Amino acid sequence: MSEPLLDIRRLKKYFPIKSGLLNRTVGQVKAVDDISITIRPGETFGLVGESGSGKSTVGRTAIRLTDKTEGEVAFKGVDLYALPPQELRKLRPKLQLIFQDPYSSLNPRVRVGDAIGEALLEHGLASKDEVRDRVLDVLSLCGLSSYHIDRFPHEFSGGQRQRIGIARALVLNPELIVADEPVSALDVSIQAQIINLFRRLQETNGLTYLFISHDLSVVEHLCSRVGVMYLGSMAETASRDDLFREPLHPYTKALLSAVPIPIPKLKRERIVLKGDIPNPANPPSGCKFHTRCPFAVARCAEERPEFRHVGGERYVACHLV
Amino acid sequence: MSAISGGLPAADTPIARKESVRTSLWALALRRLLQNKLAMAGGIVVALMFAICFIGPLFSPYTDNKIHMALMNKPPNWKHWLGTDALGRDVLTRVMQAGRISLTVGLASMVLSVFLGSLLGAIAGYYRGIADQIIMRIGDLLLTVPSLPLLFILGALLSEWKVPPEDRMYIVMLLLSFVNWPGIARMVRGEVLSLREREFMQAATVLGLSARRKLFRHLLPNLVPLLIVIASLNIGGAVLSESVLSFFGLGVMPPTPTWGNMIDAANNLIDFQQRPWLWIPPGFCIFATVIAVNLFGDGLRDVLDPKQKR
Amino acid sequence: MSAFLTKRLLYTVVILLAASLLIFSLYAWTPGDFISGNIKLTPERKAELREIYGLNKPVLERYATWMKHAFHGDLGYSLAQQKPVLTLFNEYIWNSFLLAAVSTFFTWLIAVVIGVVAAYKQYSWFDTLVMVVIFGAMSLPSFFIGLFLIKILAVDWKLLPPGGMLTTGSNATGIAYFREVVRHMTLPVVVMTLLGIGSLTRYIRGNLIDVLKQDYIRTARAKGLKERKVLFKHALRNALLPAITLVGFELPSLFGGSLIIEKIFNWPGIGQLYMQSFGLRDYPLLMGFTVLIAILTVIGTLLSDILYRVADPRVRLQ
Amino acid sequence: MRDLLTIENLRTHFFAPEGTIKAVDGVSLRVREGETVCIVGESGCGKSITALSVMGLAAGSSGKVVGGRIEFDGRNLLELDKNELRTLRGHEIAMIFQEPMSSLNPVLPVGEQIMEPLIEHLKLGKKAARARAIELIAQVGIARPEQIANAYPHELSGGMLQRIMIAAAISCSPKLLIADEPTTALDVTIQAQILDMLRRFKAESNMSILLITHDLGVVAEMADYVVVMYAGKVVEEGEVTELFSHPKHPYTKGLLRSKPILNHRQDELYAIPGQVPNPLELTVSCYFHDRCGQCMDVCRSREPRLREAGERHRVACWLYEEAVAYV
Repeated sequence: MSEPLLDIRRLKKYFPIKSGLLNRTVGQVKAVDDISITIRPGETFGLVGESGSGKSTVGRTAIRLTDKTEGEVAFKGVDLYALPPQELRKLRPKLQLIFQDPYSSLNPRVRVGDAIGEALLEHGLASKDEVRDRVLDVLSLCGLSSYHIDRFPHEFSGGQRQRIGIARALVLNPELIVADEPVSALDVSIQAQIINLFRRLQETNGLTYLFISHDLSVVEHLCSRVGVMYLGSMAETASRDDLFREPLHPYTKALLSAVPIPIPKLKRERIVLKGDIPNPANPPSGCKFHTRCPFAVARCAEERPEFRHVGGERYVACHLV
Repeated sequence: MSAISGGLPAADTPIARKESVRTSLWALALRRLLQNKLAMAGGIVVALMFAICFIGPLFSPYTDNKIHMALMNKPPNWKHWLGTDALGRDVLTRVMQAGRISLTVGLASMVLSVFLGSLLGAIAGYYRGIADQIIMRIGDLLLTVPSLPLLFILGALLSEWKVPPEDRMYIVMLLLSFVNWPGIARMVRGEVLSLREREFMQAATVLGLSARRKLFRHLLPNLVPLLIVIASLNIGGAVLSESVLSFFGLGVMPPTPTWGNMIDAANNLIDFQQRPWLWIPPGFCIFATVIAVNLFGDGLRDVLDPKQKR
Repeated sequence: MSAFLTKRLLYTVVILLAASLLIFSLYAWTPGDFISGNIKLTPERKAELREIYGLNKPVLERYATWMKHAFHGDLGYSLAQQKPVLTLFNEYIWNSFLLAAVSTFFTWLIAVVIGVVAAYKQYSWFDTLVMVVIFGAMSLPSFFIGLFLIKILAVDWKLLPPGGMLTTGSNATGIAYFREVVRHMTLPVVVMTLLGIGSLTRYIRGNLIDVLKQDYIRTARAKGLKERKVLFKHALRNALLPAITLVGFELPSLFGGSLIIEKIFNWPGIGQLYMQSFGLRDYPLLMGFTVLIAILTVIGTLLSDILYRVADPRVRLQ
Repeated sequence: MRDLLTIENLRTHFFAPEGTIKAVDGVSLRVREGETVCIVGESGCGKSITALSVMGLAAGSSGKVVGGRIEFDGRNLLELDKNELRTLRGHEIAMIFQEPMSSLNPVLPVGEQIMEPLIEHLKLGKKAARARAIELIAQVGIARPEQIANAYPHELSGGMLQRIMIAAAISCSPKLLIADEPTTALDVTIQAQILDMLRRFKAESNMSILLITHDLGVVAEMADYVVVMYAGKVVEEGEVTELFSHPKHPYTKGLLRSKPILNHRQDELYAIPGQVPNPLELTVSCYFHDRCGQCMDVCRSREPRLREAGERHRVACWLYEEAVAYV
């Protein structure tokens, strides 16, 4: 096994709930509650979960876009949270993020060419004369045309904007790309284009992805290893084949069985979970999933299950496994 | 949304070609503004008002400001379209000269208060923390004190400093800006706070851009539309405030004419009842200017700041 | 909610203290005072009077004294009128309130009706007309439109009295008194309504246009509700909700009178009283008035916040 | 089975300063009693506008139904006066929307919002309506219905709100329920609950459903009959098994192949190249021609008609035009 590219250890990110006379913290939303992920170079780690699972927060804390509460994030052995701001800024090009919303993540008043090229200049990765060529190269790599370079974001469709967002990250030759629901806002036919682009870029540029999505079909297609989050905790991580062939955690099972499959009259076992996702500010005791789990026993409500190694690359947090 | 070609070249940039014909948001906004009839009518009236007041007196034969006893208090006639005043001066000429002062005061105090308000508001919103607290608390304080009495007190205070009458207009500008900045600062702060949280600002952090670049290249340009709207709507308010102050003898004082202190003639019972040509024309000028500025400003708001449509 | 209230109240008190100090200092620094303006007095007598009124003490000390009295409900003694300031306020404030209350009522009534119709028929000729009139109303110089209407309606056409609250020398009572007051207040009320109507109509129209685009309006229509119900139950309620905050902001103008209008129409209100006292530099009264407005302003703001929280279920619980 | 809803050659256009947007341009479809018909397509294809046109809610300041027929239960909806159409809405035809959060009035308790159609259409008194509303809340699987009836929308989750929307929609036992992307804004586990519930209600009441979605998985689970739209037109329609197993139109084929399917992993997804054409720049042609791998000359200059291509299966594509014409 190779050296990890990104090592997230026991990461916690709590958002305070403030209230009262002096704005005292009266509670905490444990958006990320003790998560560990190891990502190796060249792999695609998929992080799935429903709303409120904290998957996006993991993505943002993993590259120190927000502060953590506890834990460690090491990028190639360097503790990101120990770096002084200037050092961190220098490291930024190596750690890129692709946003979900291709509309709000591009500055409406900056031309595409400048949006892609400015960081190159800023970090001295290219001279003024080279920038334009570098931008043109990356545009064509991302399936855009050279004449797009002088246009403004509002002249593009959602799919094209997402390509611009990818190009903006890619031009910096990053080693890790955190993609936060990059295809969720796109139509099916455009989704396929972008998914293929992600795949191709991984092959040509040797990229490593932390791919965050709620869409299990997309994750299965793209990722080599997968982690399933529920209410800030990791329920299960496994290699893709293991996870999709034989999910161990009841939540993973339910999640997989809930995904609609475009094959009519397909007979399959279905676990329809009862109830709603609990409020992350007030998660259930013990195993956070016990309120909705069809297999829950008394112990689940009392004791928080440990995230255990269960052989191979599999880890599961469930008393019943 | 597809591309629409043509339009004006926007700000030049290092990587994109300068001679580009692609449309920036600015060009789009301008095009839509040109289609707004009310706004354009307002814009034209404002422009005319400026032109008439600043160029008009050059063509008037009555600019000497001398006292002509023979011409005292003549109603409008062919020689003096708006009649003459108690000193035999041509009212039309005085209205135009007054317009110069009133418009200058309005414009200058707008520039000053928008400058102050946006600077302080932007600092408060961008740096937050202690700077924010201090600036906004002072703003709250000034907003608590009723503005008209405040202006009156300040006007009276400054009157006693024996400021030469010709310099009083500068004092009035300062006064109006002093009273106006907190409201502007509040709006700007709110906008900066919301811009800070926009995803493209996060994207700038991810790209590792410097704080300077984030502020000047990404945040401030997006603040400009709001500033333009505030500025245009603020001129009208400033012209109105100046006229009130001058009408009550606390603003710009005669012999320097302004629209406000010309209406002061109405405080004389005979002038008020018998000689409306002395005070009605400046009143209409104020009205016409302010309504035109407001229509234009509203049009600007529509094209630049669609989410704040009111 | 109670924590919110306590916090707001505390802040309100602090702001008020700071504002009153600011106002006090400004008045204190304003050159000239009531005594120096009186030419009948000898220099010795002036000094004596200053001693009596405490005008020769440092500003902060005078402020402290003033504040102490103010806490006991004593805003001082008007030097010009030789009456306690509060007594004077009580004499004049209700005249101001009468004018302000009636015009505020008409302003809201007309603004809501016109705003709703204009929003509902957005882009119609009526809407365009309303927009132009709104801008006209917002652009009126208050003193000029007052003078202009007096000139036309009172002086030239003699339809209404030019000013005051009663005809000079009148001692009408009962119905006749009432009619006389109504006749006198018509013009100032018209002007004040005209001045207030623009921004409020625009605000209501704008809010309603936004609300009418919301998904829940489409839902209401999809449920087959009558258009009247969609408009008044679903749309208007949401559109007027933010306008509730404006109610609080009306407070200073309701009780604080209008300096300009009362002056122009010679209305015996508190604003007129202020304008007279300003010329005389009657500081206790000026100070009392300005602080009164400041108090009304902060109470109004507080009231707005509370009203908004009570009215909107989305913030009610927080 | 009787036809409940027949749409013929519906055209709904929007008039923008830049030109006319033919959002719905000659759409025909039918929904039979007790049947679920899915309209599937990407954003901007006109599927939602078609549904809103049926409700009489597509026309606004800039939009207008400019032609066609919408026959519902024997009546032409486009000829009804406003009031007659209104009494049908929420009563015989009900509709639920994509964003439950914004589709409910934030200042009214949800119970009251369910009561409204009961009072309006079934003329129930307030008390009876409230009792019925509480029953309905229980029926859509929400615990503590009395309490929830008094809750405001912001106090409930998206899944709960969509249940509330459904409760209001089915309150008057409509013959047709139009559901416009009802689960798109919800999580998968919640989506499964909602779809389950819709199926149950349909089975219990013989209600027809017109389901609008972009998700082929949802289509496969819900639909009896599928209508595929592209750029304001129907390009293909057929029974769900037939359409999924034998898609004819290159667009339908592309859509089906471009979606990754759970447990059917491929290395490379098929991706339809290009993007949806600008509705302002459409010329007479097959609107899919510039993205089609089998594009012919005729596709660029003439518009294909929707032709029979099998048992209850129709397609609008020049590839099948001759074959169909000469058989």
